[in-house]
Amino acid sequence: TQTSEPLKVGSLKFGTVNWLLDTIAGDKVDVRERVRLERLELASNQATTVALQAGAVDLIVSDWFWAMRQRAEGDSLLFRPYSNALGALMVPRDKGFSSLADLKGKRLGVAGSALDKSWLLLRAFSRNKLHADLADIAEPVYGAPPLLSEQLRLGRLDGVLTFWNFAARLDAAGYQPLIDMDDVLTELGVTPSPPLVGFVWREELLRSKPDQIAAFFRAVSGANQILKTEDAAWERLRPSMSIETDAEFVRLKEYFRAGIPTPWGDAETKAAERLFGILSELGGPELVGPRTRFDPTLFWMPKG
Amino acid sequence: MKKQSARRSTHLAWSALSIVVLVAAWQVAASFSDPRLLPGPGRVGATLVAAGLDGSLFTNIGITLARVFASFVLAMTIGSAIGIALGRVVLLNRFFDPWLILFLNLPALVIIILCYIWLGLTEVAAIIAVAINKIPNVAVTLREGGRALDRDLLEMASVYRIGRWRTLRHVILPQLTPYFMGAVRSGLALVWKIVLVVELLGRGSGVGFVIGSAFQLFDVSTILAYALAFVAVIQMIEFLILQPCERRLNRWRR
Amino acid sequence: MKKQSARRSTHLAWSALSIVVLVAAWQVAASFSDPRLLPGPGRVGATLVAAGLDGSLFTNIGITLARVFASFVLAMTIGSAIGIALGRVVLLNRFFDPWLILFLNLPALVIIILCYIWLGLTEVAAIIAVAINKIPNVAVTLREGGRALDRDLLEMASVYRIGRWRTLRHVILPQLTPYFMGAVRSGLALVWKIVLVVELLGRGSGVGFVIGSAFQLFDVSTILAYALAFVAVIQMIEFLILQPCERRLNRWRR
Amino acid sequence: MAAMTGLEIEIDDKTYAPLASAPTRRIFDGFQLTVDPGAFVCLLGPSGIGKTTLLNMISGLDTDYSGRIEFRGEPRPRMGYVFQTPRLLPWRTVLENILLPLPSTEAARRTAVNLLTDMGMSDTQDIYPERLSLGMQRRVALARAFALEPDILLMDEPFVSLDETTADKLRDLLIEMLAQRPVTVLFVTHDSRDAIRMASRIIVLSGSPAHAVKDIQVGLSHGERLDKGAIEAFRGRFLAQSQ
Amino acid sequence: MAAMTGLEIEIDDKTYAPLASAPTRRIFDGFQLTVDPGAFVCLLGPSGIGKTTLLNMISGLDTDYSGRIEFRGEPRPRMGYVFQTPRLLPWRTVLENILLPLPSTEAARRTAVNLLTDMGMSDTQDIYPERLSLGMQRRVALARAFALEPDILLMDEPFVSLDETTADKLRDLLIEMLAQRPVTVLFVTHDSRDAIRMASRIIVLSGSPAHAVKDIQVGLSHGERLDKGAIEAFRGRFLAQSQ
Ligand SMILES: Nc1ncnc2c1ncn2[C@@H]1O[C@H](COP(=O)(O)OP(=O)(O)OP(=O)(O)O)[C@@H](O)[C@H]1O
Ligand SMILES: Nc1ncnc2c1ncn2[C@@H]1O[C@H](COP(=O)(O)OP(=O)(O)OP(=O)(O)O)[C@@H](O)[C@H]1O
Ligand SMILES: [Mg+2]
Ligand SMILES: [Mg+2]
Repeated sequence: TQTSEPLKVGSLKFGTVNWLLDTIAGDKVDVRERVRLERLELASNQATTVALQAGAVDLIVSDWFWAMRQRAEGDSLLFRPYSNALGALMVPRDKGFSSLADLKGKRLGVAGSALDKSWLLLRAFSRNKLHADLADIAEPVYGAPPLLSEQLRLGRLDGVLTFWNFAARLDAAGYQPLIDMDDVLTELGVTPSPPLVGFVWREELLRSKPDQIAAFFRAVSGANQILKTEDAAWERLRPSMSIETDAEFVRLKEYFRAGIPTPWGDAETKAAERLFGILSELGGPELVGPRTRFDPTLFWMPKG
Repeated sequence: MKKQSARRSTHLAWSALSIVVLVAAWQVAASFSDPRLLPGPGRVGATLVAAGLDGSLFTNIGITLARVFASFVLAMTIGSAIGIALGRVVLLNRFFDPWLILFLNLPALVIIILCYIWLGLTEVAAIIAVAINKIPNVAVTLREGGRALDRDLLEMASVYRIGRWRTLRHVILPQLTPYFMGAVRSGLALVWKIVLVVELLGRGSGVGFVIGSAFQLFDVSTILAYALAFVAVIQMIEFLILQPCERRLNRWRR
Repeated sequence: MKKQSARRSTHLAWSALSIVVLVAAWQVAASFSDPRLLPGPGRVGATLVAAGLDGSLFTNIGITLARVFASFVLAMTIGSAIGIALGRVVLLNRFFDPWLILFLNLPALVIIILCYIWLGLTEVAAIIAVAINKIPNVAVTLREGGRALDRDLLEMASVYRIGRWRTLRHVILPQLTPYFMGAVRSGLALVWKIVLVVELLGRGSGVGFVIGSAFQLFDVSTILAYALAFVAVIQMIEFLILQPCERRLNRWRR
Repeated sequence: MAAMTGLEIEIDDKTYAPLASAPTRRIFDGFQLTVDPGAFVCLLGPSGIGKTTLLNMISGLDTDYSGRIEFRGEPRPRMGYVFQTPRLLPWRTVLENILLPLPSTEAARRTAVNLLTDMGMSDTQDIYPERLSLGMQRRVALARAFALEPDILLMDEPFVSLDETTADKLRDLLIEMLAQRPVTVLFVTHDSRDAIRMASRIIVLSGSPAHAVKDIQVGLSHGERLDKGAIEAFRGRFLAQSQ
Repeated sequence: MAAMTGLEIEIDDKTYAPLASAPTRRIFDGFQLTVDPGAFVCLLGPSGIGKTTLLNMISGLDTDYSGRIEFRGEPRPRMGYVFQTPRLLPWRTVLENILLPLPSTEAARRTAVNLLTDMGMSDTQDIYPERLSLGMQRRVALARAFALEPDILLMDEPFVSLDETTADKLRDLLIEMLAQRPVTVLFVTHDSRDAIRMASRIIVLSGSPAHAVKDIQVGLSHGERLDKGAIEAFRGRFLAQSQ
């Protein structure tokens, strides 16, 4: 009965989006919502953005800063949150770190670069709290998240500011969040803390495949609901999660569930605008793009 | 004056010994470090066998190999032609030298993105991207060869008016053999490395895809397993194609 | 029989013309496509000027250049030594050939990860990782050169007992010049490309880092600006160092 | 049969650029030479005077001079050049080297094989040149030039590194070839006996820039050319003071 | 003064491996030769018989034979080898080429420059070899061998490509050098006059495998050696049928 064209979704092979998509397929949510999904699995985040630019997929997961910047450059993208989960600053449980102040003079891994958004926010936070820039009092080491996790495990780093899925695995391996990005945002006056990552697609898609989009998001929330409540769905995902310990599995499940987003409303848009203001102050045009203004029309809110 | 076959088999014995020593060194290094960070031969072997049994190893290596092969042939052909032309014709070289330097030094990433964006996320785009990355390297190596040609022999060819084609075939190409073999060897390696990046950035299959995914999970064992499997394939190509070829081509040497 | 300086200036004129044509071609291509995906020379120039004015261009290029230089010197020295040794001593080559193939074909990612893991996310690790990536390429090229040496001259050196060192300096190295120049040219390019990856994975500075960030933002204009700035540096090296060097080294040719 | 080819040489100036710290060398300055079709001209002259340079200019390899070199008869004569060194392709066998400038016909192949046999090298046709002695390589180079059936044959000391018997055999072969087809020969040698034995005209070069100090028509009969005494006598008469 | 060096050669078997479709060539088989210290031995023999091969074995370049070659006097004599081709380093100037095997002293440099001057090449010392005529390159190769003050001097047709005057000058230079220091010389040539003029002993090789068909002590006086008639007479007497 499905005559319509499929919706092409690009995702990371071992990314968390795939858990969602697997659940949609596994529980036949797609059939129920009458949407056909065609998945292109890729090996890196960059690959998904390339795929979107090259028109090989309709929809990917990315952060809204990126989307807004592209929009300002003339690429009419839209955004809808996928996860509330933000990163965290992970430290060893047994080293007695209890606040940012304890990180003075320590080596601190930062996923990505000096312009990483979480890192900029954390620095602003530390300026508020400690009246000192974390970049000055600690020694930041920038690198790819998997490398940083290993360095932390080897004891070459004292803490790591990393993405939530890496944080979850570290959590299971004897590390704890010293500070959550949620807290940072709250401290900086951004409430409710807006989701950073979400689905990104072009406006045309609303014209060419309007039903599929609507159905897809219904399917997503359906799958989220399943993942939130049913452990059986998780057991099905387990083999593809590359889990090493039970604890890791539990933590990943917890973190994921905590990150399932609430619907985006005007409050979120307000918070996002505030966040954008802070970040463009901290990171300047290099971070947000020379031509970028906050653009609330990026955030797609389905009618009704 | 050993017999051909005897020589061949001592050669194989040396290679075997060499590989044994290498594996032993690896084992020793691995036994001093966390198996997550440097898994030993045993662990990587197990991963390899598992990947082999479920077939994914062969599919992915096969796919990557096909891409490597296609772009390698493309790059060697075009690159050699450009290199020889630039090496022989001074004016051409003057004009195109800056272009060559540009393409030689353009980051792989730039070329790959542009190819993918222009040609779509397709197989053709991937292969062209790799070829464009490799062509300048081949050209540069062969250009040096083209410049260092024996003038005595070229003069002979010109006096005897043997024509462009025969000159190329009988006088120029044989002198370029060592440059060509150098370009083939480091070229095969380079192409395979670029294919990895290309697969990482826009293909849903192949060794690069697997390695990229494994990196996200920090699964060094899988990374090594796939890398070594590919190295083994290249080793085979070396033994079964390149070395016999080279022996044939060098038969004339005293 | 033109004068040296006249020759030099026509040479420069050719290069200038070549670059003009290249930029024009780029402009034409850009005008047919979305400026986001292929920004034209004007836009990239503006980005370049902006980056130059706020100083970040020079800092980043400087840092990257230092890394390129350090690993290049390391790789060329060790790689040439290995290559010549393998090219001249058959037994060494038999034994180490599989090792060479292994290291030649080990993906950059693997080497970089292992270096970072073992040596930490440090400058030393970065430079060693790049050097290890490049060494096998240099070795392979120079090995071919080492094999193709003129036997007549080597025999002369041996009869006249001029010793190992003099043989190397006066008989062997001059013959390897074209191979060496080939390795230098494609080597510089390769090293710079690997430095990009190394910076992307574990350094918070340098062109690779900037390009990596720009890529995440899909800011092709910045990517091109930095890439071209670096290409310009290489072009300068080519003009001011490599080509004069080469002219000197080739003075003896008829 | 091909038209006979003469040569008109007029070199106003041939100078090698001064390179490194070497002084400028003016090799020819107002040098003139006319070679009749079918002549056998021997060039004698001290080492380093410019004989090879002259042949290179005639063959068209060296065009960096002012003056003109024109062929009469054939505008683009078939040219055989026996260089001062063999210049064989080391990666091609003896036979392949000889066949290289020839059309790929069975006849050409037969000619080449016969020539090799005549030169006493019948069993070397599949050998790579570096495995031959220098004298054998020179014979291959000669065979290559002969096989081409040239209109003009330039030979730069072709018979060195050959024992007297072999050299004699090659001389006979050359003379036989000349008898069958009209060829204009320019023959550089340091061996004045050789010159007298074969040449119709001997030119002795000397000085710097080089010029012809002697230009001798050799009017010896076939019989006289085979007689050592006659040759020595001729040598005494014309060439004694020349060098 | 260095001890004089003799040579004891006993080659049981020297065969070149059959390569490609070439037949096996046995070059020497039970070949014996004893060279007295200070002797000047000329080797004559047809092209391709194995003269160069013999010199290569003596010089130690070719060790792929069964038999033994021993030096008497010096166990590791200083050796000068004038190869059949010049074998100069094209990327080193003439002077650098000559100095290459010498210690880097001012005296060595002076010797080299003087030798070049004696050979009529004083103005070429800073030129790269490829810019020289072949005869000039050969002279450089000779200078390189002479400058070394060798105990054993192997020369493979050293005087070809040289005009008669220059060749005579070089012969004189060689004889002068031999008068000053005792040197054992093995001299390959195709020019029997050359051989008679200089040798104390002439060995004519022939056959396959090669063996000495003649072994002549040349007892000519210095005066006779300068006399063309005497040389021709000697040639007629001993070498007429040899080739
Ligand atoms: N490429 C070159 N560059 C500069 N000088 C050269 C070059 N070729 C030859 N010469 C010089 O020109 C002169 C004549 O050289 P050429 O080779 O013609 O002599 P030749 O008469 O053939 O001598 P030979 O009998 O020794 O072969 C020599 O003095 C040589 O140094
Ligand atoms: N590397 C080699 N491999 C095979 N055969 C060879 C090799 N070198 C020489 N020969 C053969 O050995 C024989 C003797 O060669 P050699 O060079 O000693 O001759 P020669 O007496 O010096 O001759 P010429 O007077 O022509 O220089 C020749 O028939 C040659 O074909
Ligand atoms: Mg000459
Ligand atoms: Mg010989």
